[in-house]
Amino acid sequence: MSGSADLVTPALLLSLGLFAIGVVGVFLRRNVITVFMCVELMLNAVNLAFVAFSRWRGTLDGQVLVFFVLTVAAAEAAVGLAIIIAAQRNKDTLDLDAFNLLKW
Amino acid sequence: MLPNYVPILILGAVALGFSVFTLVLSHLLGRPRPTAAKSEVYECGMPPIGTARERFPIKFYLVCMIFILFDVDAAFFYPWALVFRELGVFGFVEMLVFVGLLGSGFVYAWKVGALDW
Amino acid sequence: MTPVQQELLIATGKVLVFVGVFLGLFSGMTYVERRLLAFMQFRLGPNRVGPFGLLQPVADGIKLFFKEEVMPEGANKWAFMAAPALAIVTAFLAIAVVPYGPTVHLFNRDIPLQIADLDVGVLFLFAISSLGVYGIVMAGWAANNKYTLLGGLRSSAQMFSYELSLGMSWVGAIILAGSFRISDIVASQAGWFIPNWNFFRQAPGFLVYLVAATAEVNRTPFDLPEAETELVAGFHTEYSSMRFALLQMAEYVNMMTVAAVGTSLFFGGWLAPVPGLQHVFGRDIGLLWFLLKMGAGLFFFIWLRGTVPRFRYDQLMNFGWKVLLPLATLNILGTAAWIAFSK
Amino acid sequence: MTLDAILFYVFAAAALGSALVVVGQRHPTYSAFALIVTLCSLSAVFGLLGSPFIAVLQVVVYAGAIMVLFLFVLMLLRVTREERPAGGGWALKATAIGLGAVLAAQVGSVLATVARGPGAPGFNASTVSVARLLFSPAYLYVFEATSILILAALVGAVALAKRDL
Repeated sequence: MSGSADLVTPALLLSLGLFAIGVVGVFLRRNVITVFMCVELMLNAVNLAFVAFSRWRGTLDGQVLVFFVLTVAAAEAAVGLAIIIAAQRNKDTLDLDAFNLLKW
Repeated sequence: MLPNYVPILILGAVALGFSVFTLVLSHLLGRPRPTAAKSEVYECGMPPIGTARERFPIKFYLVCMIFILFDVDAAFFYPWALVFRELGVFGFVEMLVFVGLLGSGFVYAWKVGALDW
Repeated sequence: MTPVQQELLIATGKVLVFVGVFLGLFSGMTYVERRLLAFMQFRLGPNRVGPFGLLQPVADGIKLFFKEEVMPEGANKWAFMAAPALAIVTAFLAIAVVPYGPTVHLFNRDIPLQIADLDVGVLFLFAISSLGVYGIVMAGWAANNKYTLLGGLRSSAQMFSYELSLGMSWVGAIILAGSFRISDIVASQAGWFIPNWNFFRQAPGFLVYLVAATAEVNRTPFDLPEAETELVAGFHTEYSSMRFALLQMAEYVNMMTVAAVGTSLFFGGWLAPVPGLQHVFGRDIGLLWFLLKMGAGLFFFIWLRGTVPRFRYDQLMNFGWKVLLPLATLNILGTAAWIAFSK
Repeated sequence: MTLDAILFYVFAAAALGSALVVVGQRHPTYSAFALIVTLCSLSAVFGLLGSPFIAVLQVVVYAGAIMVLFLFVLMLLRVTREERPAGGGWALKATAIGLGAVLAAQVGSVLATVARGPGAPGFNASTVSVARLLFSPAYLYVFEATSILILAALVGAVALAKRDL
């Protein structure tokens, strides 16, 4: 895996593309869980940017940061989905428009 | 020199090819002739009741969630074990604090009954 | 041919040989398992097809190929068909990182008996085993059947509960070897088998591995997912023909991988138990040692199936979380403390 | 083109394609399956960028754990297709895509000003070097803070789900 080919710029473009797709998904989709998955997609795009920069700079800090992003993502998924389940039990729907109150 | 991940790609391709080949061959040889009774969902001979797209106990979900969090914990164990000989006592104490904090969460989950079935 | 093409050719050849060997072992295993189980239960087992029933696997294979495929009503077709393929691909990917023997000299080249000696070796195994859940979840969910759904759910919950302990049971061995490469872990166990094998140095770790691995491959006494007394056949209730066979094959390949990995991580892999026995007539017989140890592991699985009754599901989950996981963690910390303070 | 580059583009295309399926699909379960494909392709991309450790970790944590939880929740809540057309009327949809494009353009312009030049030559992050940095004193507090984060998530999630036990 020597770095003869320059893959940094394509990787950043890919990261950008995934991020944009994630953003559009967050805007367009109605299901909370799908929106959540789009957020995960954006997180992954960021991870990719970290890895690409890590390769460009030749340092490893980017990779260590990915480690922590993964941890945050795991914590976020656990709590977020717990909230979604609790909310679904109250509202009996997963439509985002139904969750428009801070308190119920 | 070939990159060392290439054999794994080949292995994946071979395994995939094998499974697709087998499935297609058996599809061609087996000649499916579905009838209403045959393609009915199997419920020990009884007429099926409702659909299988049922809700299931939240237990499964809860355990899965705890699994995720401890999976991250395991993911941290790996690199730590790799360089442990260099870290020595410092690394041991570092991980002890980490595990201690997580362990208190584990004890909480245990006491609350999240681990009971 | 350019050197790269040569290497590509060799890698492909090696992959084909390994896949072939594992498929052969799979069919042999189905026969041996049925025969041994029968003997343990004072029966004869399959003995009609060919001498001693040796051709039984062939007959089974042919029969399964000609069986009709049934697609249950209301099933998610693509997921239903993809699940067996997924299961088999993840099962086969896991065999890549295990070193099966010493480097052999063939066609004027040194060929290691390992598909890929990855820098991330053990972690790769962990990753692949965590992907193995999908085949079963998909199979259970896609068939639109309550038994399969329950079986798939149970199975996946069981698999990831024990996967955690499985992944942690290796960490002690990693600490001792200071490397993820399985070949390095094997090398760290060189010498006399007492006390160099991780089986002795990592006894609690091995115990955790044994239990977790048995649960991970859904073998008795942890075969809850396909508990026929309550769930018909669990996640593969609706499967027939080769789709069923592929799911079964994935299970057996997983079992063999587990035996191979256990051999490498805890029993010195292809190294002889006594240094003098590594070479016989000047030839390295590491592969034989490996097969011997792996065979013993596989026999153990069959023996277990003939001996131990099935757990109840709540016992299984409680055991995994409340006994095995703390034990695995304590083993890691204990090993670390031993290394850190004995210096 | 080297083999690395070819494979990179193959997996990048797979990641982009499956990401589009994630967003375009009405049925959340299929979205989840597509996202698993995205994550695995991204893992391959990470590997090709010379970070095998992160690549494997991506599969362990994301594809192997987080997505299982997503699938479980989708099954648990008996999710069906979204019934209403996505995002209301076409005006709203256009706004959404427009806003997405603006955000993407912003990020892109930042990336374009920063990233220039080829990757560091011969860069290949061995697992040992990543592990060494991760457990160096520089990241000590972050590492310990992570455990507090996991602890908080654990307690929070258990407490949220507990009332249904």
